[in-house]
Amino acid sequence: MEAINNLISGGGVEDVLFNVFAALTLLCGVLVIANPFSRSPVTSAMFLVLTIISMSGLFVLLHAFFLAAVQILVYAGAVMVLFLFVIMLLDLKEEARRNIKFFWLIGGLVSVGSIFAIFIKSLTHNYFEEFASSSKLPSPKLEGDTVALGKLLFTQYTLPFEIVSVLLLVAMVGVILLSKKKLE
Amino acid sequence: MNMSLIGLEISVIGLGLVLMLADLFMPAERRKFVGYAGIAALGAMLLFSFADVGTCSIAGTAFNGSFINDGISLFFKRFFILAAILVLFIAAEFSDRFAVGSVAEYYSLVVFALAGMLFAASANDFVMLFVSIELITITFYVLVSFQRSKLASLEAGVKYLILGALSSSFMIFGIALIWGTTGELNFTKLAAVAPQFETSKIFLLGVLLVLVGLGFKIAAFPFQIWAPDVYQGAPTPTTAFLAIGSKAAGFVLLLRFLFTAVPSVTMHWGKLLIILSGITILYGNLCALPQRNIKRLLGYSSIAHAGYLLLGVAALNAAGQTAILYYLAGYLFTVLAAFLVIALVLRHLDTDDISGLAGLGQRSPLLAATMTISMVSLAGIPPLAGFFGKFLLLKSVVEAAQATGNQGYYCLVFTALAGVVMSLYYYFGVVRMIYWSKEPSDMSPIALSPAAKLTAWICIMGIFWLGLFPNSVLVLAGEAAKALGK
Amino acid sequence: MKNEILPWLILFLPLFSAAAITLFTLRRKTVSSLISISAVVTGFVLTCLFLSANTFHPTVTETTVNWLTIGNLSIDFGLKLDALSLMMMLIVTGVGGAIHIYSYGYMHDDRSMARFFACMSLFTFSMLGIVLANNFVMMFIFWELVGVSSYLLIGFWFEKPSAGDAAKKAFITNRLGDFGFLLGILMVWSLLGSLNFGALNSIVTANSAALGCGATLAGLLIFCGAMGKSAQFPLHVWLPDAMEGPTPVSALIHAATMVAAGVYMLCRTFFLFEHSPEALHVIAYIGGFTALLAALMAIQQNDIKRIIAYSTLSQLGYMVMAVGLSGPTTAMFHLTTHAFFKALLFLSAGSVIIGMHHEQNIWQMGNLRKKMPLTFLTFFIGALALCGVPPFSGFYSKDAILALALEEKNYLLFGVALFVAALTTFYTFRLFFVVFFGQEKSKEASHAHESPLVITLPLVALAVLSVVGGFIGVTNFYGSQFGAKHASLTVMEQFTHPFHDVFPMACGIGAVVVGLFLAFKFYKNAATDPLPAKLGALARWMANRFYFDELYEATVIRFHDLLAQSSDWFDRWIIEGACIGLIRGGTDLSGRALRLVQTGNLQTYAFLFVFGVALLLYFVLVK
Amino acid sequence: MHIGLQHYLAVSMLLFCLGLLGVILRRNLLVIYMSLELMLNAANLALVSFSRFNNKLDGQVLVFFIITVAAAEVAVGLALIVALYRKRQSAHVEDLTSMKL
Repeated sequence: MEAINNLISGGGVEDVLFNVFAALTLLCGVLVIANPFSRSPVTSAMFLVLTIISMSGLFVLLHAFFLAAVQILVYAGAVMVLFLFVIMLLDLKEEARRNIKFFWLIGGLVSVGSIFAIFIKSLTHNYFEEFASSSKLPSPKLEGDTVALGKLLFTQYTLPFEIVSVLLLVAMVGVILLSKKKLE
Repeated sequence: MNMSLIGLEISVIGLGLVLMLADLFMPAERRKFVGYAGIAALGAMLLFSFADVGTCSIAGTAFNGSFINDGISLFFKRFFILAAILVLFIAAEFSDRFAVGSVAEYYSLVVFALAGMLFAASANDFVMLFVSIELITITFYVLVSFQRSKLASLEAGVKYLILGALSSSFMIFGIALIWGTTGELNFTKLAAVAPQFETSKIFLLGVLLVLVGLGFKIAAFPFQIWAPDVYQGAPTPTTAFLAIGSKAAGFVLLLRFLFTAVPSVTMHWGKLLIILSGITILYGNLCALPQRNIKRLLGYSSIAHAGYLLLGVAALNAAGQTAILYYLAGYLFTVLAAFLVIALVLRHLDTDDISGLAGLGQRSPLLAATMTISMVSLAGIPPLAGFFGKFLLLKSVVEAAQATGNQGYYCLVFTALAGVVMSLYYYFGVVRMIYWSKEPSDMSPIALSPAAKLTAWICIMGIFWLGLFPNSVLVLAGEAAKALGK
Repeated sequence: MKNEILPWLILFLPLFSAAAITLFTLRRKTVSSLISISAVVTGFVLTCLFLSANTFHPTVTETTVNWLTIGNLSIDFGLKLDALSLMMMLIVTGVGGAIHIYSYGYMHDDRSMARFFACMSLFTFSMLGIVLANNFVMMFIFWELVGVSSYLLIGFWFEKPSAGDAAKKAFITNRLGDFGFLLGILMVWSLLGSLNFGALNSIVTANSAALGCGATLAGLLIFCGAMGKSAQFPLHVWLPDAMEGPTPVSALIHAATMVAAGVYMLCRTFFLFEHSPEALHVIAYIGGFTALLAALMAIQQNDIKRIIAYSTLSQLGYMVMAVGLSGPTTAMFHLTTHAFFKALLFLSAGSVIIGMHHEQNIWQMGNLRKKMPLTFLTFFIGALALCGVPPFSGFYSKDAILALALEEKNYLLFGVALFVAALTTFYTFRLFFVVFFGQEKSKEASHAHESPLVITLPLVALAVLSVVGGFIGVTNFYGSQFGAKHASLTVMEQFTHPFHDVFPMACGIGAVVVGLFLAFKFYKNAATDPLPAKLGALARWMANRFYFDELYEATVIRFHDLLAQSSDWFDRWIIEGACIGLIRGGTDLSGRALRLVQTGNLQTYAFLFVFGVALLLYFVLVK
Repeated sequence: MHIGLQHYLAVSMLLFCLGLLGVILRRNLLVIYMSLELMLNAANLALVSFSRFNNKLDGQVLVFFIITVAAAEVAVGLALIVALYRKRQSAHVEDLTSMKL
């Protein structure tokens, strides 16, 4: 009863939702890189889609509505479909279970683990605690909606926007050059 | 806001589009001329950047301070355009190795990469930094794997792609952390607030991760591992552009980031930079010693040269920054001379083994002389450009040692000189192969096109000019370095 | 006006000649050689003109052009004209000119003669640059140019792999020394803030403690440069191998240029060393040791050029020792006379080699004095000068060194110098007797003939200089710069001045006599009776008559042999093998080990990348 | 306990390291590439949460650029992998070791 009260009164819904989405994101993330049941790239790709979708849930919690939409539309909708297409096209078999070199496994785990430890350690560094406690979740003055982002994008960030258009052109040319069936 | 500040960039992008379209209207056998037209246009732009009438050489900022035109950006823009011109010359000579239908695309991709470099030279906030570096990198993914009929080219492309994307991820995470703690994306504004975050670990973490991304671009230890493979596998003109353009873009961003955005942090990192520079020099030179593949050898040597250039960063003074600019200018001619010769001599051979250069002294005296001068300059022997650049770098380090009393600087000088002595062995191995090899298999003279001869002469003149009359470029470099502040 | 222009002209004439030959006349041998020869000879004439215009009284002048300014350091491209550089210019252009003329005859049949002369001109240019430089940077640049041009010349006959190896060895050994030299230059610059010799001199003179505790280290680092160029122990290994080049190149390297550069540099920067007795001590002992080592090695050689090469090493040791004993005047004096007689010896040897159709083993020669009388005579003069027989030039300069050692109360080095003097005479006359006396030991020797005029003429000129070089006022000239005690003597006084210090002179002459006697004893015999079988038949008679000889044989000569062999062994295995080889091998091995990291596997690369990031973060954020 | 910036960042960092592990340990080029996307997404999450707690939208604009650039990069990268697969019939990193030492 108390729990439900808390949930209704003190922004508890957001907390619960955060926990749910975060757990989903991480779980699916783990399944992307290490799925105990299948080593097929397709499974990885599908879990990556799930990661992205649950992450867009987190985006919504952070009031980044436009990006949440873009995340689903562009990432899950376009990029991941591209991945799946390629996987189908190449007709990739399951990654054979080659015997993992123990040295690499341990070395990789240790170095990534230490990077993570340093990350977390810097998170709990004194400055940060102060910063985080003083600024409790501020009431959103700025909503991450299309209008606000669009304004910023076409005033402050026009130049990068244009450069990205060149980049897309280059990517297009590049893809055509690399995958054209026949180059005489 | 003065839009004409980006005149140079707009014209370069325009040129890229024109070159791409020109392909449609040109008969296949005349596509070499697309390259020459591009060279002519870039040459005009280069002249334009020196003329006072142009507005692209006016100092100022645009787009709310995210784009900056100052001494250093102008210096690097000229540098990049010159590099692109010479690379296009090399590409024109090499073009018969590409699939016929794709030659013009190659030129236009080079020009688009150039546009990315120009933006990088002017980037003054993290968004510009990220976007311009990605434009360069993604273009290079395509350029590296351009000879897709060759497995090596594709393999190099994939290696560059995965490691490049990895370093981008680190960099973007670093940018996120920096922005998150300070709330600033603009370098100039960041410099004002950075000192109060110096103790924040998460901020320092962000700065380090950005350094990882930039360290990858310049191939500095411990992010140097990709260089030899990619240099070896990529088509020779791409390798040339990678060695000079991409590396210089990394350096201009590194200088801006370290000395404009977070100078207060950088000043504490002398020791770190000393160690990185020293190890980079040793790694590059040691690995190059037993190397027989000439492109791979130059890959290792480019790691060593990144180490030398880092000397100037580690010195943390204006003299060091000036020396970097000067050294890069010399390196431009030297490296492009070497790759020109490699492109011309080895293009019809399957291997890049050093023995392909055997008998070059008789086959083509001009190319032999070009390669020799290039190697001698890389080895840092006076009176060529390479010597002078190294001298300036060492001098700046000695100055730093005097100013700070840090003994580590003297160790660094020693390391650098030891590296120079080691490098003699393999550079002179190349010279020896050119003139003094026993029974080369192929002794047919190499016919050179006028354009190739011109390029060779430009490179030779550049190397000698920078070595004999350093003052002219030194003044430019000194002016440019002033723009960085400290 | 004339004075301003002349030195620049002298300096750049050889460069123009090198450029002209490379660019235009590479296919025309005669024109090329004429251009090159006239450039050097004109340089010599102009130097003489310049001297006479200044009434043979050099005052220190500098003409400079600002070359570049970096921060507060301004580097000039400047020429320093004083007694030291002017005399050196005379040597470089004069002796160099003689060698150039000689080369015309020597290289006449070589198909790349034009390339040869282009390199020779470049070499001369570089050397003149070192001589005239008024600051460290400029000197270093020309220093390296000498290295490069010597690389080109030593490897001139690149068809022979040994020539290529020798060239590379010379270059890399030199660079090893230059490594220290550059460090020294940077150190001097960081301590004193200037690189101009004049400015440095005044700084050091004004405040002798300006260098502080760095004086010794800086001095020794700079000495490293001289060690490379002047082939001092342990960097001497390149010099004997450099014999792979054509004989005129050897003469040029050994007499007038390259090896002289090191000693010259030490004298030029002597003001820095004056403040560090420790550095001078090290220099003196290294010089003495080199002299001894080289002389011992010379005894066991059979190649005519190699014997002379080792003698150069030994004489260079003398010079360096003299510098170390604070006697730059003496060192330069010996350098000057040595330039004359060593060029003479080499060129005479070259003449012999031509006469012998490129046979260089002395045991294939013999009795050449009949066949090549002029060469015999000039070689004899050179040998006498080298050994220090009065009144030949070598006598005066060697005597000055002996006197200097005594004066400095360094009895050990005095003894070494004396011993080396005896050895020098011994091996020189061993060579002399075997080559010119006795019987012909091969067909070539019986068919030998005198060389043409273009070769013998420079020999005669150098012979004259070797005779009179000791007393024509060389020390006066240098003394005006370094303030030696023999300054401003007349020629006649010069001629007799050694007699003021009777003891060292007597010792010196005594050493010569002993050496000569031994050489005569052994090699006069060896020439007439070369075969051991015959020796065996005469053994008893010999044993009775030459009891002392046998004793010598058993002790002194055996000991000599042993010493010579062991020093050769030491040289080959310890210095070259262990020290240099270990460094090289170690570097090579670590290179090979390091690149195992580059497995080509993307996964490994990614792992190393991430590992690098982890290290970086750990190093900065945790430690 | 209230959910703050730290929690979001912790998730983001964890995700980043997961991606890193994937890059190091998986052998299939496509999966490696997906792991890289995971890392980029982690950066996006960090930026968005910073944006929320700093009350500035610049971070979100940067995310927009990252997504765009990532899409371009994916397109080129996949084309490259496809070209390689055609040539080599493999998408495994162990098979790409023709250049080494």
